[in-house]
Amino acid sequence: MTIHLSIVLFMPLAAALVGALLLPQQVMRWLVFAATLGVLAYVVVMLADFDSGSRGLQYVTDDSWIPELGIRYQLGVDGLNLFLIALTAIAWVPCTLWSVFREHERPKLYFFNLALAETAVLGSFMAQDLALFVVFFDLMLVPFYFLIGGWGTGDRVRATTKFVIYTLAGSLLMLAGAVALGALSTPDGGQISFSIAELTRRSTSSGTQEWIVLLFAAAFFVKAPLFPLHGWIPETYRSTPLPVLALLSGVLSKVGVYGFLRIVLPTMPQGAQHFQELFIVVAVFSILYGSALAFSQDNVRLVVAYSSIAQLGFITLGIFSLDPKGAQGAVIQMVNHGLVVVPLFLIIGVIASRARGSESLSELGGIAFRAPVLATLFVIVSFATLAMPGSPNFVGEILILFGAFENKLAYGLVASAGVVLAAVYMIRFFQRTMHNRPGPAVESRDVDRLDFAAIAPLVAVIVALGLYPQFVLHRSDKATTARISAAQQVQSPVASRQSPGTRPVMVLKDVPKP
Amino acid sequence: MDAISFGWLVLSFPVAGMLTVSLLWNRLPGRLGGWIASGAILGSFLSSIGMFVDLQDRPEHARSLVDSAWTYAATVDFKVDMSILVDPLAVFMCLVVSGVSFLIHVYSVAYMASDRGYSRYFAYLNYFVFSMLLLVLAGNFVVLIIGWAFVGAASYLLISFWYRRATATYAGIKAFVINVVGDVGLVIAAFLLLDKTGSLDYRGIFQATDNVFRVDDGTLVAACLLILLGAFAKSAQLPLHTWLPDAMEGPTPVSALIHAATMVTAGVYLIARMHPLFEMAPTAADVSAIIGTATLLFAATVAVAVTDLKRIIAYSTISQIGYMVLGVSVAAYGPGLFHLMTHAFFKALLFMGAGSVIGAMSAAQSIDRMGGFRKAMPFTFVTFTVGALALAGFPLTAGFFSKDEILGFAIARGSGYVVLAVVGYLAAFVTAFYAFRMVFRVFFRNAVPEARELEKGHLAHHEPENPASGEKEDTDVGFPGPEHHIAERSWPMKAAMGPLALLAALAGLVQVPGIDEAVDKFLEPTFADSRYADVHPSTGTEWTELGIGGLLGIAGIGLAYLIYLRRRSLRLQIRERFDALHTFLFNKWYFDELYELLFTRPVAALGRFGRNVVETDFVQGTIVGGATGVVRVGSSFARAIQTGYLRGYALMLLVGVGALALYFLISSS
Amino acid sequence: MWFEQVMFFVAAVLALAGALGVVRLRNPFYSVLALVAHLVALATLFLLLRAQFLAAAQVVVYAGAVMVLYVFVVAYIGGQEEPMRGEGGLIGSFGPLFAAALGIELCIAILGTGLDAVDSRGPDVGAGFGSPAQVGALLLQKFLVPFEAASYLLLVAAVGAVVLARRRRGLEESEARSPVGEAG
Amino acid sequence: MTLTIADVHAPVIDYRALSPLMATVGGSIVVMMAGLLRPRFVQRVLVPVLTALSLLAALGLLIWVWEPGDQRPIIEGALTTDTLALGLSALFLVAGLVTVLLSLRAEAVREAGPGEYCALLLGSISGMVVLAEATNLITVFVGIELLSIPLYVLCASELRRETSLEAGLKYLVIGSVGSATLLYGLALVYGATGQTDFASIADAIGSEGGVGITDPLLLTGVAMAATGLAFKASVAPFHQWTPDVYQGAPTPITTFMAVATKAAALAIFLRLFDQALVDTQTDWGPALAALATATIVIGNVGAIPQRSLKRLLAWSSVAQAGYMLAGVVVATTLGLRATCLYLAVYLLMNVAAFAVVVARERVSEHGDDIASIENLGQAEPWLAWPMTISMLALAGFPATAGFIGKFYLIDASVDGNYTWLGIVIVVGSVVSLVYYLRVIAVMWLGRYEVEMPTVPRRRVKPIGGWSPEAGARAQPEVSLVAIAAAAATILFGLWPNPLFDAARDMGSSLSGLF
Amino acid sequence: MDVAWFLVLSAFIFCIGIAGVLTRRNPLVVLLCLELMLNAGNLALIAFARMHGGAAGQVFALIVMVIAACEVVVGLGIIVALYRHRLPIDVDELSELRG
Repeated sequence: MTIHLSIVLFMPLAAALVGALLLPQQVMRWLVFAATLGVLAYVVVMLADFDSGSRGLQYVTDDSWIPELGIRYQLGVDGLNLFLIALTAIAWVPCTLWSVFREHERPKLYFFNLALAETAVLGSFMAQDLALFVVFFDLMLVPFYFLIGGWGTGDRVRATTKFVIYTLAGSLLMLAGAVALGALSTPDGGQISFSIAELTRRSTSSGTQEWIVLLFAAAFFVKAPLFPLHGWIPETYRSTPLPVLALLSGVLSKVGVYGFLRIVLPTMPQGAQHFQELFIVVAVFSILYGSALAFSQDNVRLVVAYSSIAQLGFITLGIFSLDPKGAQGAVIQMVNHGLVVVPLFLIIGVIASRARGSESLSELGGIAFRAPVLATLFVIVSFATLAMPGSPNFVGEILILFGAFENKLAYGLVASAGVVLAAVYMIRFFQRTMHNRPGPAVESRDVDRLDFAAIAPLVAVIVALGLYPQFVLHRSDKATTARISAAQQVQSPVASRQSPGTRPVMVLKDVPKP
Repeated sequence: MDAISFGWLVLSFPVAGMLTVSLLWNRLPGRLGGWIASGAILGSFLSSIGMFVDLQDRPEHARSLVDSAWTYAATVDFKVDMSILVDPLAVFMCLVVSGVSFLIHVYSVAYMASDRGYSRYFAYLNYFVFSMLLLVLAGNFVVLIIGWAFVGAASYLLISFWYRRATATYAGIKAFVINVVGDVGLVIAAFLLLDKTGSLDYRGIFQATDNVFRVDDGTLVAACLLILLGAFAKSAQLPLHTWLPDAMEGPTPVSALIHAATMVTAGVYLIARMHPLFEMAPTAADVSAIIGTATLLFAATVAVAVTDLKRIIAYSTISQIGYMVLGVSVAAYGPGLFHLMTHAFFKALLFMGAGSVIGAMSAAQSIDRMGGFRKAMPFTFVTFTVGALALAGFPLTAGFFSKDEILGFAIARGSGYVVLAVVGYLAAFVTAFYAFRMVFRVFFRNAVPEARELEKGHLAHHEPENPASGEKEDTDVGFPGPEHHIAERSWPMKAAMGPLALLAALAGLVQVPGIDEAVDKFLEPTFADSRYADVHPSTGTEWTELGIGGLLGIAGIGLAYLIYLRRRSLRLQIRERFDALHTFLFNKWYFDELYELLFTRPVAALGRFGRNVVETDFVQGTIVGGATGVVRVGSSFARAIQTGYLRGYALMLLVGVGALALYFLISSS
Repeated sequence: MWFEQVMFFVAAVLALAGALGVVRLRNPFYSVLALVAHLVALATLFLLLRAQFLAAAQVVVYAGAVMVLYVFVVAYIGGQEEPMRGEGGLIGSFGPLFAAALGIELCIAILGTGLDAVDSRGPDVGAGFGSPAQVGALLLQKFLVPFEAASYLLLVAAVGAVVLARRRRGLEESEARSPVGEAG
Repeated sequence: MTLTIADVHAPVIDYRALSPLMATVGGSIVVMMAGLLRPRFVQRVLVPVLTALSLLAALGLLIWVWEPGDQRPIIEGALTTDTLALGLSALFLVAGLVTVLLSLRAEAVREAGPGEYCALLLGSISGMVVLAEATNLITVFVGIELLSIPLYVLCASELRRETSLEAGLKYLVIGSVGSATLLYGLALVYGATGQTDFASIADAIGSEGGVGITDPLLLTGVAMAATGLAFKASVAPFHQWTPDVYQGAPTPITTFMAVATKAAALAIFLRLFDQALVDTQTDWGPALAALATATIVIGNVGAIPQRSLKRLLAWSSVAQAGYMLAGVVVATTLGLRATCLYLAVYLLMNVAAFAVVVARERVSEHGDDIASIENLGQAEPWLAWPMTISMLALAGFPATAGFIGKFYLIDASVDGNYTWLGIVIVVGSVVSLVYYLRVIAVMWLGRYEVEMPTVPRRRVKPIGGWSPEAGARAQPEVSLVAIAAAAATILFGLWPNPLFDAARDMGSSLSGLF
Repeated sequence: MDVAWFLVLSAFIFCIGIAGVLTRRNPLVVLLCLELMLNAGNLALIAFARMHGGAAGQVFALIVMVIAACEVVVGLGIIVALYRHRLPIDVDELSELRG
């Protein structure tokens, strides 16, 4: 029972409110930035202090919020969300910094929304109460609605409306699903509860679980997004301001898939197992489809957009392989994808500024010449994105694939084609912007200090994780395994009878494979 | 210091060099960057020697050491350390790699002197050497895959080093993608092995192999074939060879280092490293042997037809690697790796010579435009010829011992392998022929203008243009610098080529059948467990086989002499006689066109289909459009009945009552 | 009891005729008169149903007071002949059909009910039934609240009428130039 | 005669319980008298103050009377002052207060004369209170009429505006048709049961000798009565008067109708169905559920193409009625509570929105057209924020009371085995985003990019001296109402427990629910 | 005379009233039709009162009369106001609010 998480959670919002109401906007933007730094500092301490031995929640805050509905203000951190929280903290710093040094109309509103968004995202990662999760999940949309609609480019209002309606369509269905889950799992005479731990203990008939899982999947697949629910992607990505887009694609997209691990698998194992095949098919299809479209795009934003459809496909594949390796891979891959997408979009920003704002591959090229630093940063990020061995993404992908092979070999093999395609579109992306003959409007300049300060730290983190991915794995291992164990049991009692970990080599022949 | 610490040292030198050069990229004066990089590699070479010495002091059985720095990744059923394995094979590779790399670095210091990307070049080069060493020192599959991919990345960066050339960037992406295909193969193989043996460490796997698998166990064969996929992608064996000729877009030293001496031979190393698996899965081994043979013949034939100097050597490389693959697949590990070493020497040498010539031609690469450089570039001529002799397997040169020994082993295996050996001999003849086709057409016959100009003491200089596409280039934006460098004029190039020439000529003597078989002996501990350890041709037969090889080599040289110097008309007659064959060979058996048809076009078409059809019609049209359409229709309906006519509303009310009452009446009865 | 029956049928026919008259007659003035007739007929029916007080109220209050009010208004705004043309097209033509349908449903309900009392002329009731005394007693005891509320409602309605019908300054001259004025 | 007079003895009257009602009735008479005095001070100040005072007095008395669980009918079973009735009455009174504030400078007041205006308003409120407390068919009917007839007048009270009169007439005619239907229905129910008190009706139904649950006479009566009430609650297909009347009526009156009338109608819905007819739920449940669905769909799709804010809110109020009907359908205590809670929330949300409309239409030449709030974000943030919050709340975004209300309703419908109805609610809210977000977009994101509604712009024809500019002057009270309502929306969104307590008390007042 | 007769009669009157509302365009007449509907209700109430032998129905009817009167007053008031403002005395012309 600590208050730490609440502090972390509301620090940005509080700073923004104070700044918006009391301070001039120049001071206010710095205050918001300071708040993001504060969150980061807090999270770093948490990372150091985190007890990787325990599979349970840590720094738990658990207060009654709405007793009538059984909704509790319940926050907690375990290996599963620790690094997603860290990702959020890390991602917000450069994006805020990036914005601090640029001019916006109505800056106060801009930074207020930015901060509100961070609070909402942190909240949805920390929430240990289903209803609370839903609250934050939907709340996220408000700031992003304003950010996209207010400071976007092109047909921004249409884009943001489409984005919000599309996403909320999913998450309202999830709301219905959540309520249904809470209500239907309540034992006769028992008090309704939405605490995820409690829901995990209570049970519902597998029939019920199945349609509820579908409702949740609707929300999460739209959020991710996965084929064919990605209809909002093109317009939104085109018109979202870049730092916001970095957050949208780098962090928000993870909330959905995270929801699968946090909520769906533990509370509705039968349901999840029942749709395993379907969801894996969706995931694999998204991988191939996203990749295929990623290298047929001309707009750089869309290249990344579709590439992240493919990436999220991988993550989903890992989760629904219902195998510890796969789930672990999914967890670390969520972090990695966030870590590479954020700098990618910031780099896109730099590139566009070198080409009079043009963001189409056909007009770009040859920027590397007088921008070696930029090129280096970019090449590292691209290699990480295409999951080059030695990058953290490789660890994620190999674990995901191993998990998939373990249970669904055929799909795993198909999915591994995605790795090759990733190489194609990322290298194409890199070459068409940095290499070849310079585009018409391109004048090559290297990154200036501020942009470097925003991008370089992220790249450093990527490299560090590439050297020592175990840093993530051994903290998240226990929690992740625990989350999927239920569904795993449903799937193959054998796998769970076996003590996870070392398998004696000799007895291998008589271990029946699931 | 024991071998392991030396091993880590081997790895750390290039890393240090890379970091220094890249971080100080704009502060290093003159050629300092190059020298730093070379120094770093020299450092790893010396540490490799350190390893070598230390291993020699140990008893035979204790010559395989493993050490892990930290846990890389671990979860349920999955544990990988950042570990290296030091054993004779690894040390052997380290020596070859770091040694040759060092010389090529030195060569580059001069060759790349005037290039815009001088520091970048050496940073990449160091990065490559580090990756290569990591690959050979890797102690488990994951580290291997990391090194494997790193060399791929380095090769990509260096192929498209002159990134303003569309041809270069295209070649780069081609090479990278094919390599990634190989990586995926390795990953899947790794999974199969982990799944069965429960380990990813070489030792764990090899120990488990005998217990877990039967001979030719299905899973094992699959795993080995996937490993071969990786190996062949790297080593440019059929059908994954197409990237290597294009890789010649990179600077010539790069071709020498990566695409001749070291990286492309990684596949051979891999097969040798995995020999316990392959010996347990003979089917896979045979597949590999057959493909190797096919490749060596195919590449040799192409090398006869193509006219681009570097590409000739590239195909020759493919062919030579074919020999090595054949060797290690028929359990001729010693000879295979020996050939790897000698080939590294003479092929690097050939490329260096080619680079020098190209410098003299000011970047022109077609041998049709060359000739008569004998007088103009004596040093290059001599060294290049030595290299060619070694390649042709001229008696007592390095190639002579190594190549023919492989074939000898194949014959010793008997049965079908004899056929492979015969093909190998045939190709050896062709090899000798095209090797000297180069020599005669470049250095003999009457001198081309560039040559004469050079004899006058002036290095020719044309408007720089892309040798492949012929488009003009502006040298001030990152193309090979304004001036060119030839061995005759810059001592570092000489300093690099000289030793290599010696090695190409004499290295064979370390492995003379019956007299000293140093390589075999040194590698003994690694392959002690081989079940073909006793398969070994007797010294006598071996000498006869060497003899046959030597004679074929001389014959090939003779034929080349006949066609290209003695009776020039003959060449044209032959070409007219076998026109179809010539075009077929000249177009490299149309492999590129085939792949274009099979993969590139379909995937691109798929992408376009997705973008233009699925996105617009299904995702936006059906799903989004459908929903909005329904809503729109509904709202227009709601408005349509909202006529504003009071009586209309009354009617609606009446209808409502009627319906409600009706429902109740029905439900009641 | 043939007298009752005759009375019923006469009154019923008269009531229906009056109702139809209200609906069909073009001149609102005649419609009002038709309604008066209808109300009187209803009053007789009330008598048959032993509701003397209500019958009286019906005649006095309704047919008397309220209808007079109608007549005044009609006279005030001029009961112009409303041309029956079209009578509002579709709604006018199909509306009655739906009305008939509802009527049929109602009849089904009335005749299909399980209450046998419907098919009787009701229990015998004492002389006091429906007398002012009894109704008054109920109004003052059981239904005090509705009674009071209704009277209060009358007051409110009066106020409303005042609000609506009160003459206003500044309106007459505006009528002259208001373009909408002619629309009427 | 004398005899009969003798046995008349006045019934026992519980003045304490009756006091709130008496406060409003008496207040109305006092106000009317005061209105007859000419002095400017009386007209401008005294009358509104007196009105407000009587309402506040009623509120105070109401809190004094408040005691949960007490279900005794008073005055011969004509009325009951259980917490349900009192709670709803509180809503009417609050709505009345708001209306008085919004009317202070309204054109309608000057037209009708403050005394009459306020008297009619109080009269209507008294009618609602009677209706909410009614436990007897006759009282119900009187209550409905007492509620409606003053409203007919008030709708038409902006006499110089053609649309105001039109609205008045439409409302009168359709309303009378509705109440005639209701009357006939009540007559049939009375005929079927021979009773007028709800309690005795409930007893009569199903009891031996009494009428059967499925008796056609009874059910037809129920159908017609339901129609009459559904009409007042503007449930589809009886909703059609709503948009026209709401748009035509003076905006303060629209506000009052939107929040109070609907509450009153739902109150009697609850009484009739969840008390008198609770045993026949299996019969009328599906029918009502169908009506609710139709209402949700029609209301939401109808609102999409609207330009006039009043009209848009009218349609949205139709949809909201549909949501609330779900709480009636399930006929459980939970449903009852959910409906009551949503009524309260609904009042807050709509008051905020309508107050902004009032403020804008007085100063903007666009009247209540959506163009009148264009770029309100910069121009008048203190109006823009309440509107934004109200829209978000109506759409059901979290951290607003609207979310809590919807959550509770869905919870109730799932709990009552009407899960599909819960999902209908969700889908409806998704559709509703289209127009709610548009309003926000027009205020904040600049209209030049907002895709505008499809209905052609219709200018309101002024009659005589009517001009929107007439009311164009400072109007602190309107902004105050808006801000207060919005603040309450947020507050109850974060800390809804007071509402839940009230709802629980109100829910306890109907026995016989599951 | 059975109660049912009266009830059926009232049903007919009620429907005639509705039909009138649907067909007539003159608000005055529409008001008259509303009167018809209310009276139909009254008839039913009184019939039921007779049927049950309880006078509650009669009281109800009495109160309905009062209410009907109130509606008439307000309705006529609005009509007069319309006339005052030179607005068409025709419900179909009053369709400014729609959509």
